[in-house]
Amino acid sequence: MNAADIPVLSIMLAIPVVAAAACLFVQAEYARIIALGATLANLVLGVGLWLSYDPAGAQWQFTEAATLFGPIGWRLGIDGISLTLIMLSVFLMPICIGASWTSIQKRVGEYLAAFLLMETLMIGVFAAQDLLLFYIFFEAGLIPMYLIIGIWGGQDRIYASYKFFLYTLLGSLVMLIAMLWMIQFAGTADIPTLLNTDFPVEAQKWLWFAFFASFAVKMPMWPVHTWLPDAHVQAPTAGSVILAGVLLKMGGYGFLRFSLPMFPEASADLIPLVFGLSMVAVVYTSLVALVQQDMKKLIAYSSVAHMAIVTIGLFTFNQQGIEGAIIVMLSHGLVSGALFLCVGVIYDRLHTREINRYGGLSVNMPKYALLFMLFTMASVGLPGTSGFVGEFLSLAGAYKVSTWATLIATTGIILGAGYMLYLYRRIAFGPQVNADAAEMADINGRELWLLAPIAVVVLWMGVYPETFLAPIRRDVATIVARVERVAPAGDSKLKSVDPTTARFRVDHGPEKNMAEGSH
Amino acid sequence: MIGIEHYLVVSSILFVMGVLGIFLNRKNVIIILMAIELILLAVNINLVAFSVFLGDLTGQIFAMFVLTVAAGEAAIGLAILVIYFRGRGTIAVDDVNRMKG
Amino acid sequence: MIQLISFYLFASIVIAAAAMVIFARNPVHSVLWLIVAFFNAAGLMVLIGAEFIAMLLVIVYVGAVAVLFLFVVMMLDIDFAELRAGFVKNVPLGILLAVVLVAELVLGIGAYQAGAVKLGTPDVGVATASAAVPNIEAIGGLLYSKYVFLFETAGLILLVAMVGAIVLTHRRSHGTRGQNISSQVQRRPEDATRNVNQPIGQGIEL
Amino acid sequence: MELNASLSLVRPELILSFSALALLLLAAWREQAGRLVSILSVGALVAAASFVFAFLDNGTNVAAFDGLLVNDAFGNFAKILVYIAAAISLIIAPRYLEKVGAMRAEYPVLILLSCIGMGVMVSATDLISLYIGLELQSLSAYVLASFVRSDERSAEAGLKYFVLGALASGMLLFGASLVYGFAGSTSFAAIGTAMNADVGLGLIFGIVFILSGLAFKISAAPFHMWTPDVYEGAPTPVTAFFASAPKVAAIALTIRIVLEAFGSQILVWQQIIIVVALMSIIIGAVGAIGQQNLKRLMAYSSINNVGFMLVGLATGTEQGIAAMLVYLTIYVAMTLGSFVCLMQLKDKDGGYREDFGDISGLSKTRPGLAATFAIFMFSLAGIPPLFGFWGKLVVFNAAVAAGLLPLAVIGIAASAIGAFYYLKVVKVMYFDDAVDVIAQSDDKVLVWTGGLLAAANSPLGYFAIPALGSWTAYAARALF
Amino acid sequence: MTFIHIIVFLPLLAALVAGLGQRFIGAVAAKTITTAGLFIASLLSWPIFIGFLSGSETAYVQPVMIWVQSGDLTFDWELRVDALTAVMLVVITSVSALVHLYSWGYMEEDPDQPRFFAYLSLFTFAMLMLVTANNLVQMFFGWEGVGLASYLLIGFWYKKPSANAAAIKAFVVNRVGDLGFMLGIFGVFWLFGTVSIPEILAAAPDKVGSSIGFLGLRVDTMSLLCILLFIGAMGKSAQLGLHTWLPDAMEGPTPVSALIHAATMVTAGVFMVCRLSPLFETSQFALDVVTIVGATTAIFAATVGLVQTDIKRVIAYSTCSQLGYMFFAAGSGAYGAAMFHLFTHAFFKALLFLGAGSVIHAMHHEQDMRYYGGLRKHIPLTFWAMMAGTLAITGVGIVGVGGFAGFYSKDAIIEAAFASGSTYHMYGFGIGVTAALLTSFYSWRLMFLTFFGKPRWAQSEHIQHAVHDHADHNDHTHDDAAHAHHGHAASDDGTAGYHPHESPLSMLAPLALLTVGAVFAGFVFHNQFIEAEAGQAFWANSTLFFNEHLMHAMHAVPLWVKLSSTVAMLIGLITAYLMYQRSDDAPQRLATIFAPIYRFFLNKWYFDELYNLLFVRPAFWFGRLFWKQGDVGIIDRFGPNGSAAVVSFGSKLAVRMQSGYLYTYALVMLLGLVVAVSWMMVRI
Repeated sequence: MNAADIPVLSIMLAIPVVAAAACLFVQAEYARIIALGATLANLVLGVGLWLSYDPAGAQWQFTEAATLFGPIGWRLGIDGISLTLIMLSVFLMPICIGASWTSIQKRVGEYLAAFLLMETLMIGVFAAQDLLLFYIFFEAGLIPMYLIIGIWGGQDRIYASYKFFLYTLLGSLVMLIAMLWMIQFAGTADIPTLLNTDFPVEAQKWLWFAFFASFAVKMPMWPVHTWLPDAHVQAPTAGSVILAGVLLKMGGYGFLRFSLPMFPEASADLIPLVFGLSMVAVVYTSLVALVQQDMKKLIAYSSVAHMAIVTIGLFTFNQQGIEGAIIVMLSHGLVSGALFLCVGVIYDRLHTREINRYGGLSVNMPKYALLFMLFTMASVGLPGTSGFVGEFLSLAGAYKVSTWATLIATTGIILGAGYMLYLYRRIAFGPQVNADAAEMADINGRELWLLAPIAVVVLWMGVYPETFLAPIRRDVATIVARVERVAPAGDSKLKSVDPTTARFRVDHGPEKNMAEGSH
Repeated sequence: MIGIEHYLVVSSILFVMGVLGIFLNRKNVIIILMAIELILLAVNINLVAFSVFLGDLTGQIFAMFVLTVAAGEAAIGLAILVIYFRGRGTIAVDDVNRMKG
Repeated sequence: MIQLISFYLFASIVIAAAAMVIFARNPVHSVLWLIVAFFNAAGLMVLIGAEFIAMLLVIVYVGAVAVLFLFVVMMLDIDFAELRAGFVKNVPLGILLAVVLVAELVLGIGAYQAGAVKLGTPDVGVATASAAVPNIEAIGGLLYSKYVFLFETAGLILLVAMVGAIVLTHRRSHGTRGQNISSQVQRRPEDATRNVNQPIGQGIEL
Repeated sequence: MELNASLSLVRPELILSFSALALLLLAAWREQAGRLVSILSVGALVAAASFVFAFLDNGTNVAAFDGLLVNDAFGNFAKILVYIAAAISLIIAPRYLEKVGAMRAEYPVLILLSCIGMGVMVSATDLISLYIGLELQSLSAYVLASFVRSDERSAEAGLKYFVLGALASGMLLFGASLVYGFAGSTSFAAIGTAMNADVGLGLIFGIVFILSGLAFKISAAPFHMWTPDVYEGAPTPVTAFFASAPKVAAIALTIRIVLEAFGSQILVWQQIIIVVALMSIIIGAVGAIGQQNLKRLMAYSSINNVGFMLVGLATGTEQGIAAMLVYLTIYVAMTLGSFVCLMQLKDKDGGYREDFGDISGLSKTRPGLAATFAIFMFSLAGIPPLFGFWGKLVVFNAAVAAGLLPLAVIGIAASAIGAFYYLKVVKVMYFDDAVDVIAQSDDKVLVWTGGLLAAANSPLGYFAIPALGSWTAYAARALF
Repeated sequence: MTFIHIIVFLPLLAALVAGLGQRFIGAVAAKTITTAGLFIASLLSWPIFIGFLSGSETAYVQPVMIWVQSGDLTFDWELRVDALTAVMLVVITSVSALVHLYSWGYMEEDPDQPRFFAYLSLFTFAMLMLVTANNLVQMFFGWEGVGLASYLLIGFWYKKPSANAAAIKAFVVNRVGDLGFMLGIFGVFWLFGTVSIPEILAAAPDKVGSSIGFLGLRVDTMSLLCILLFIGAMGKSAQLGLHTWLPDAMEGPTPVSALIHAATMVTAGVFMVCRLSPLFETSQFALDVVTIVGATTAIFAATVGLVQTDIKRVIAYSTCSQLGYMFFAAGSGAYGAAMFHLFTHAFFKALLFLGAGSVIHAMHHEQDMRYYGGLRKHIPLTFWAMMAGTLAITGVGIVGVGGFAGFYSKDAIIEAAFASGSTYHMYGFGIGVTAALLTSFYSWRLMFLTFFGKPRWAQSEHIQHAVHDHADHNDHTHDDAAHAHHGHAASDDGTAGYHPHESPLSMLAPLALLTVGAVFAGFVFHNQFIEAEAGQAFWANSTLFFNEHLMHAMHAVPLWVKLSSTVAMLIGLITAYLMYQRSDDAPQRLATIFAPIYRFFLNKWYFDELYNLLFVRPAFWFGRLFWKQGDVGIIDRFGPNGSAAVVSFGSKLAVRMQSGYLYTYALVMLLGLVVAVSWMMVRI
């Protein structure tokens, strides 16, 4: 059997399901091992997928097709963009399992089963090549997440879980109608075919809005972001990690996979909307993050700001912007996941998320402080970390479209530094005012093993992002080529020599004679 | 011969009176059952009138079935009324609201 | 002319009686008004030549249904004084709706003007009435040919009514004990008596 | 047509009729025959269904009794569904009825008789057969609703059901009389022909009256008012039956009369159906939110679901009807499953519980039951990957294909409201503190039935899509 | 692997080993590794520098690794070595090595020494990446990297709230500048399609005179790009407006101030302008802006420096002021002079800081000069080193003969400003001279207050603390554990019984080496940096635009111009002498007479207050507003909660409709029927 014939994606989808079923029926300690084993197995498969992915090969690789479900085609396949996001998912999953190893003590089997199902659904979203299959995976994620927040969440978990569920459900239902229309129009639900279908321009706009309703909520974009802080705050640590790490990326993936290539004209027309909302989001949520007293809420708001950079990057219609947006997604997946883990580490010890209850942790938790610092810096987009590459590329792309958007989005970098460092300062620096916080032990081996791999990847992505750019390059180029015909001209139009309107008069070139007047 | 429109007017009025009987009454369920009979009577007048004016017997067959069913309906309605009365000791329509909301 | 007078007589009595059915305070009166209404409706039917249905109406309704009503009214031990007809608070709305509905029906069907009602064209077939065959015979013929299945099904409906009425209202009387002859016959002494050889001084356990 | 030939086309009804009569005799002859009669009734239903099954993908429509009935794929599909639903209602009932002291042989017999009526309903092609079928079903249902005569709520349910049902029958009949008069015939085919011509208000009123009467039977808003009260009051197995089989029959009947008799007057009935569909979706969803009683909740849920099904009817297309039938099938599985779960809510003293407060924290004390129930709830909410999603999908797909985009958008947006109360059930079971009033289920039948239905609603159900798709397609094609 | 690889990456390696491996290798090993690494790097740097001086080296680029390739945007990790880099290499590695060494003594009692040394080395690495960058993004990497190191080092004593606040301020204010830098890079990329420095510089002249859209305006292309990039430089180099972080950065340990906030990082802005000088040359407007900002900063910082009492703050403002010099040199086109001043400034300012550190070390971390006095006798070696530094910064020298380092570089700047003939050259010249006067004044003021007169440290809390509380080291509330000496017998000579001791050798050796630099750097290197022919030859190996004509013109300025700075220096010296040596109350009297001006200077022109009012408080206010009123008050209220309320209202309505009464139900049915019938009537 040829290696290419093995249905890797189906196997990756199946492993967690089987493991989830097993988890339901065994004792907690075995369930943990099963879950960890399954996620690690998927990680191994994912790495294999990555290694055997040929960036120069066919656009869709590892394709599978079966007609088990009538009109819902079991068609799977990945391109580079999917590949990176699948890698993100399978990479974060074992970490999530590890993060819940001791902190979850009630209904462990069900908890792990929910997470394993999440994994299947996440991989499915990124691997589906059938519109309906995509939708099923996309939407199905609501159920396990609802349960995760609702059962293992914090005080206000019920409000948060409802908000999460209904917000995102409402958004995607409208998208479903649009999908059905598209399937009617194109006569197929095959995503690769749809990617090259030219929908009528007048229909594109409302199709675009229908998809936008779903992805904007998922992203989340201002002003439909308010579910996110609640969901994050109430979710258990690993839930926040998955939520921030992967679920939010589904919105960006959706824009990239559907909105841009399928409705290029509408996308181009609505750039002002997207940019406008994103600009508001960057400033607005950054300022809100600044005044938060709850660690998770702060990070949640920062996620909104970061995702706004993603939307700006995606709608630049150029290679840098889109590649940058993808890298921001990956980076944010890792970094915010890691930040939530960091919160989880101290939450497990003190059982509060209130920032003021901590302080001076650098003294008693130096290793923790170091890692936390690294992720803080990655979050503010320090060069050398993953955050920078993505933000830089997306903003560089954005400059080609709108200087205003670039300027405002770049202010997010200032504000980001403000709120993240302010957070770090209040937690890790300063005097140890709270005795119980001062007694907390430094991270143990398990926690180190959760955070260290992320740290490595964050730096790797910052220093040598080629690993991550190589697989997506061709696919982004395909999208860019697809939208090229409507690519915005941008507002920094160059006029070669225009002395009448030139704002600043230029007298001298470099060749000017400086000698005059010196005697 | 009297025009069909006369019959239709009579049956319409009878039908509406039957309906009125159902929801204007708040004291006695039996009246409601009788109102139902009025409705069916209206229907029968209609059917018979149409049947005759169409020169088609189907309407009368239909009316016969309606009669049959009406008899059965009355029996069952009264039976239910009886057990209701046994349980509650009243047949006031106002009291038939244990379940609501 | 006599037909017209009879029609108006019957029709107005039917409507008046129907009104009395609804508004009568005493349910017994209501039943009686119902009987009046049926009789006059039968009259209306006779007027246009549907004798069989008219008779059926009288026999089935007056003879069975109305009596059943009366029976139940009398059987239920209802305090008639309490049953003064009261009306719900939505009466104006209800009346308004009723008036609107009547108006619409009359207007819509075109029954407000003579000869304007446009009836459909009936199928020419087994059910076509012919002057040669009496009404009752024609109906009977149809009932036992084309409609035989539905006729039987209607029988099932009556069966349901019967079974339903029994299953709902039939009470097994717990106060009395029926005689089970076979068990009496089959009863043996050893089933009924017990020999006890009680040690002395320990009393008797009953 | 020869009588014999006609009779051979109504074999399922004949089987059921003779079974019902025989079982009635058996019940009269043997006391305490409830269970036995139940089992035999299920057998009768299975036998009837097996007769129908062979004709599922029969492409020919054969008229029986001079056009009173028809034997076609549509009717057969509906019959299968009705029989299966009725059989399940019978299977789950005995222990419950024994517990409330109402397990009598008349129960299965009435269900069988009701099934005959439903069989006539779904294959009726004449207003008279429609009426007879409907009444046979309804009268049985009235009796069943008040079957637990010792229970006041049951009697009240029966009374309300009866009075309003009779009113609805009256409306339907009045409409039927008008249609008869202005079309000149009671046969659907002839009415359909008459509808092609320039129709007057008389016929249109007829359509409106008939649709109103049918809307009552399928509990579509604003003719739904009886549903919550009757569902709450009737014994739970009976409610399960009401929510499944008669609904299937009434909807099939509605589809047939709308398409075969009123088909060409699409402008008239489509508007009504659209409004009724949206009202049902919204009222069902909104009304359900305020409920504390789970049976009432299921009643509103059924109103809500009927709204979704009517979206399929509103399209008036073959695809829409097929979608509706798919939805109907899935709905039957979902709703029966939910009732099976409800029937397992027995407290430690053996009393049946049906309030939200009683299932609080159920997932901790009865994880299996809670999980099963949750599957049905998510499925009813139409959340993928549960099978309920597929039903919504095909229905809205049909609406989109027919160009009814506003309907589709509003309908699907309202389904998010619907999701709210299904989530509430899950929330109460999973998120709230355990009250531990529900005892372990001692009824293996219920556990297994629930499990099987849950499996059907789980993603495993998707494997049934091809078969279901082709059957419903055949069924829908029979009407066009 | 070439020397340049080793120079750049050895500090990184050392930092990683020291930082992450400290638990395994111990503090001493960590310190040794980092210090040794820097000395090796320094030793390897000098040959490169000398090679360029002698003309034996030519510019080259060493690739390291690809970094980002995204469409037509490509930037890799590369090490560019040219004359400009070489100057920076020696400055960075030498000062850093000396600071490492110095820290052995200064940080002796700090428990976190490995961390400190790791940060220092990390900083050095980032700075080296900055100066070796061949593309703007790598420069930005270094730029932010030094920012990070600066943040970490300012906040090194993280228990001190003031240190944390200063660290955050430094980072955030720098980010404001980075905003401009980033926009500049984006603009450059948009315009030239590349971020490679040589390619940009080559392509820039073609765009002269063109205009470009920006924020809806239409502006001159090159001016826009230059100014955006310059905003970045302003942030890093603490120019007026974005300077507020620098004085606060003195919260960090003194070696940090010497390395980062005097010698290297803050000069990155100057370096950037020089690196991109051909680009700046395409826009006179930009150059004018650079001149004005630089000159204004020079005078502003000098005025504030006049009245500060914290020894480190005085030097910090001095740094700020000197950076202003460098900028207006660059703005005048004298990039060589700017780099020369950068070079000499590195030595004497590092010297001054380390000397101040030595004083502080001796004075038990008392930093207020009002509590110093007469230290000349106690710490003579430090005194002489500081004296050398002061002579260098004030530019002592004789025209035509020679002088200390600052004499060459500062005079060159003032002359260049005069000679440049640009629109604002006289502004620059006038300010240059005035600032020289002020520089002289505050530098000598510092010297007089610290080393001359009578001891005044009896009132110092730090000193009293050291004297009375020495028994209880561990409870020392001051976070700096580097205790020094403890006095014994109380006396009434103003010493409170405390007798400062000279610093250890590890601190004095760097002072000595830097003294050499401060004394001779100007004399030795001025030829290659600023003289027309030699300079042309030297700078030809770099991207620096060396304006040979200007350098010729500079020499031809009138004698009074050449003398003006010396005169200004002397006036400053004399005034300081009169005020702080001859009279006891002159400063107080002046302060009362010119109270408003005094307060204005003392409060640093109220920049902090203004920014607090304009940015910080509104940010929090808006944050709360958006959160409480926006998210909670509007979005949630009308969005999810609002819909929920509507739905639950609808639900209540529906439930109430469901009254349980038969007649209601019948009525509703009738209503439905009538509405439908009426609709049909109306419709048809």
